[in-house]
Amino acid sequence: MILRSVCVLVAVATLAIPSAVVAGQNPQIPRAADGKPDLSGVWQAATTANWNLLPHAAEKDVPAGLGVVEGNEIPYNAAAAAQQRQNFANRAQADPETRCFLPGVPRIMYMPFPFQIFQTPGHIAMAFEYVHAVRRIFLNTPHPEGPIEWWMGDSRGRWEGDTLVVDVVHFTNQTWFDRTGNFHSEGLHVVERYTPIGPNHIHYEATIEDPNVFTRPWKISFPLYRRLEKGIRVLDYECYAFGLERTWYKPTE
Amino acid sequence: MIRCRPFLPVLALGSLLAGAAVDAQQEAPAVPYTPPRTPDGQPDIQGIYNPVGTFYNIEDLEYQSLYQQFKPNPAMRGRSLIIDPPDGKIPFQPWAAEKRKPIYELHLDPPPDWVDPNAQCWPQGVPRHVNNREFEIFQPPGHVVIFNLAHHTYRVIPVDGSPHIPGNIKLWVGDSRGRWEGNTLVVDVTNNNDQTWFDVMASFHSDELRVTEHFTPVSRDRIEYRAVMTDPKVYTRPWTFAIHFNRNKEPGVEVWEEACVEANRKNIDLLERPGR
Amino acid sequence: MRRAVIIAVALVTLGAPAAAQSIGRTPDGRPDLSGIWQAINTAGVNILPHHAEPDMPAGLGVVEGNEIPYNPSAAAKQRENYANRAKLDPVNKCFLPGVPRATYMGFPFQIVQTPNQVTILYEYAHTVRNVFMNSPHPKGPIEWWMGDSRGRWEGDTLVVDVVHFNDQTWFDRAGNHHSEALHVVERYTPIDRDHLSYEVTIEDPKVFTRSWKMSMPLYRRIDRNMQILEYECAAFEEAFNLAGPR
Amino acid sequence: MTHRTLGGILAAVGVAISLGSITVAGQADRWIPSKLADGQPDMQGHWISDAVGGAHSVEDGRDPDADVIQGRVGERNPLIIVAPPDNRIPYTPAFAARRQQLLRDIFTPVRPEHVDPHVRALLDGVPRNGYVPGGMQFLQAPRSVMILYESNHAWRFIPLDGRPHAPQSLKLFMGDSRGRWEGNTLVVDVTNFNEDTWLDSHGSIHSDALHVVERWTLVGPTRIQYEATLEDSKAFSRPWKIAFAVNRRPDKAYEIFEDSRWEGERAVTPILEVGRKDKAAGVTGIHEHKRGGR
Repeated sequence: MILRSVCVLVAVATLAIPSAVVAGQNPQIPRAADGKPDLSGVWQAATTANWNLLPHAAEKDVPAGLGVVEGNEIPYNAAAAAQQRQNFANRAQADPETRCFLPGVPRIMYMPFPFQIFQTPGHIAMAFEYVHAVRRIFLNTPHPEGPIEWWMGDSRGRWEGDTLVVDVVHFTNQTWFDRTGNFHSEGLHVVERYTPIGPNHIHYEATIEDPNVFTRPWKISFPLYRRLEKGIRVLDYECYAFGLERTWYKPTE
Repeated sequence: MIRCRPFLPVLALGSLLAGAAVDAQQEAPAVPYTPPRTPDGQPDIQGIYNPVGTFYNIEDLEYQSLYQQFKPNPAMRGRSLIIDPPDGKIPFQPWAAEKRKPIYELHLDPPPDWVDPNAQCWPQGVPRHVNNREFEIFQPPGHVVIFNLAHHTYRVIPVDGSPHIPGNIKLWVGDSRGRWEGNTLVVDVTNNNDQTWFDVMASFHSDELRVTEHFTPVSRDRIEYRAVMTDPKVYTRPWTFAIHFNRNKEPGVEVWEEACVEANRKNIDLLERPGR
Repeated sequence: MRRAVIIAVALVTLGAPAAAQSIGRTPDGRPDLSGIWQAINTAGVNILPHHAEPDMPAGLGVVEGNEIPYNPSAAAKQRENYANRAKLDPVNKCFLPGVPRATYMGFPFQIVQTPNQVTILYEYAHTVRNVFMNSPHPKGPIEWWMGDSRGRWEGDTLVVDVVHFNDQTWFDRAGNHHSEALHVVERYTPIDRDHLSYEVTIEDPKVFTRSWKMSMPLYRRIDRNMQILEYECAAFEEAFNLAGPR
Repeated sequence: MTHRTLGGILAAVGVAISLGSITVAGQADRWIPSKLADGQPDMQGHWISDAVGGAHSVEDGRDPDADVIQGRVGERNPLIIVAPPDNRIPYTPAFAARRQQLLRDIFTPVRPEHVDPHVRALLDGVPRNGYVPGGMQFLQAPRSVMILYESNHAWRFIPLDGRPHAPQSLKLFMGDSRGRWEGNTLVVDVTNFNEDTWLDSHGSIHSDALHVVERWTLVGPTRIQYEATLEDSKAFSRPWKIAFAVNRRPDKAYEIFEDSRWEGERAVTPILEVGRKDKAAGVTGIHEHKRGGR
């Protein structure tokens, strides 16, 4: 009888844990069947980094932002700094986003659109609302041999404790980091770290390396928010098709 | 050499279709197949598949090639991927048949407004999404996700009993909600926009299109696929389209990025218009 | 056995009001709503379900039942507003956005809470609302852009009654509108430490045939060093040109 | 009446000033303000600055000629600049020249930036928001002070928790405020200004290097002594100071009502029309007025 009552207690205590832990410093992280943190769900960044990674005042249709770059500085080499200034001057035409191109990594992570993470033990996929971009993150496998130039790069992941670490290479030199012309070459190497900090937040960090463009690696970080709206799903934003709609279906009058 | 897969729809399609249609009409194995289960209990049909069909002309398999590779195959004359109605034709309402006729006739050299939407890198819609190029079925808990090699398009199919989104939101690949009936995945697709075709032949529909799909695995490496199209604005009756998918058994194969808008010069010109 | 059950029940009781335990509280025992919040949705584009347009992402909508019960003439006005929205939307002229639009414009806002006054500071156009607790609305007629807000606590919910609006603001960029008879009741309920449930009841007998509701979660902005900045859009040349001559 | 008028606000200012002046300086030392739960001296309530006229010209106060026109002869018009002793902003040569040009442009304005940002319904910035017409409310939440200005529904949130300023490259109209208490004095360090605000209507400009240190000292139940040091390595040759009293509004039930400034802005277009016409007609001149402060 004593044994049985203990079992009841344990069961109840387990049920009660989530509410108690949420308030403390050791937040409950949802876990997948294999014991890894479960990152699946619909997420979105709330930063203004897509307009400018660095601190910036507001402009028309551009909210001000504190920036997401550690140290508030991007360590361009001299030639690259000049290129960035030129990009900035020509940004209305030159930003690949104005052509609705795939935005690359890490930019896709802070586009102001939701995305959904799907997770199985060997394979994590991300489906983005913005131009139906996808990222496939294969775990514990090597990058295919290059040279390869992909808009979204090639992502390979591994778990370090509760952090999903994703190594991304094989980029084009065609994508920018933001609308102010911050850029990279095809030598870009991104290491992302996804660390759940509670049931509804992921701390996202990316280390950016590109010896052709930067004098040293640099870091960005920001939280990802789980979208909690009822029935939330990723919709579509097929921006290259805007304004090109056809009227095939209309009955002739 | 750069190992990215170029956007070459014409060539890729040509090679894919060689002999494809013959396979399309073969009978499925008679022995019932029970797939293994995923950790959340779904029949596991994950893998990379190639559709055995055509998105050139779903009504007439004599014409299997595109554009400059045009080679009619008289052996397939009169055969169709449409199994209902029995004549294998899309049951267009008269006005719609009229509207389609000139686009159909000019498809080899279409004026800009009559170019196949898919050739403009627009998402394929359903069922063309699985009647196109190689695709991957991925089954994370509660979902079936389909990634298509072509244009990196994807479909998310919740199989958790969740309801459709509000009806007035129209999407390029619609809103899919699935359920498992035995080993068959049944998907109800609503919220389709009116911008996609089922093939190159102006086989259009309205935004009232509803598609009911059946994915039935009949062996480890083969899925039979049926789709019933209902659209009271455009068709006189529902019609059914049938193809099957063969597993890509190449060890370690992955579906890799294929950019479309980004790599297609013609489309870039189309994008040069006022406003973002 | 019986004792065990009693203990178990006690634990369940402790564990049950999950939100109530995990939310912060002020010294007077009220939920502490202070902090920087933001709606992460597309209600600012259109409070109803909508597909994407340039710079306007698609959204599932925030209106209960996905329908706004306009009377016929108000429905016609909405269509006209929509057709001319680039020119007519008061937000394109940088005007104060009204309530509840200020909540879901896509900019963060900060709640500063004291026992007698809850003040909401919005980044967009340095909009501010003072919610006076347990006091009556001043006598009208008054027409303010942001209305007059009076609050009270109902359990853990901050209920804000807002009247004295003008007829110049919209609910979204899609031309959904109201008259000066608008009456808004907002309900801010903590879900947990980092999320509020925001529910709004809208009433306006001149425009709607019945009252209707919208709801959405609000997210605490936990970004490092988060603070409210400025979106002083009256300073943008374009706003100036759009607004004048008047 | 559906809108409170500026006249009403000014009348209230008058009442507050006469009451505020009762406070005797000697009482300040003995007076101990009550403390809030987090230990802050309680400065909550509604206040009005005594610096009427400062908004017109920090250096000169209101123009006596304008006072005649506006029927304000005999009203207080204190100077708020207390250092340097000549009551002049110590502009660097470059900024003195820039300001001189601005005073000409104010005379014949052809571009919006030739018009006082206050008239253009922009935020007034710091410290100007403290001496434009209209009062202010202090609200104190734990480890923070908030100032709600009546004018143009401007506000400042001042964290007291020791957090660092926002990155320097980020420029704001109201700047970035960080506060701390030194006894009964709230010291606020304000940085991150943009160049778009003026310190008064007389074109007293500053650069984006402006750094303001404000000292709000509670000297009695109804009075705050305000002092601000302004330094700006680009615009000023040395730091300078303004000071004025801020008095508690006697009406305890007072509430700040909405001041929707931009929504009702109708002045700038005609000002520019006249300016452009004058400029086209070859009119030149400089914005100036008599020294009225005392």
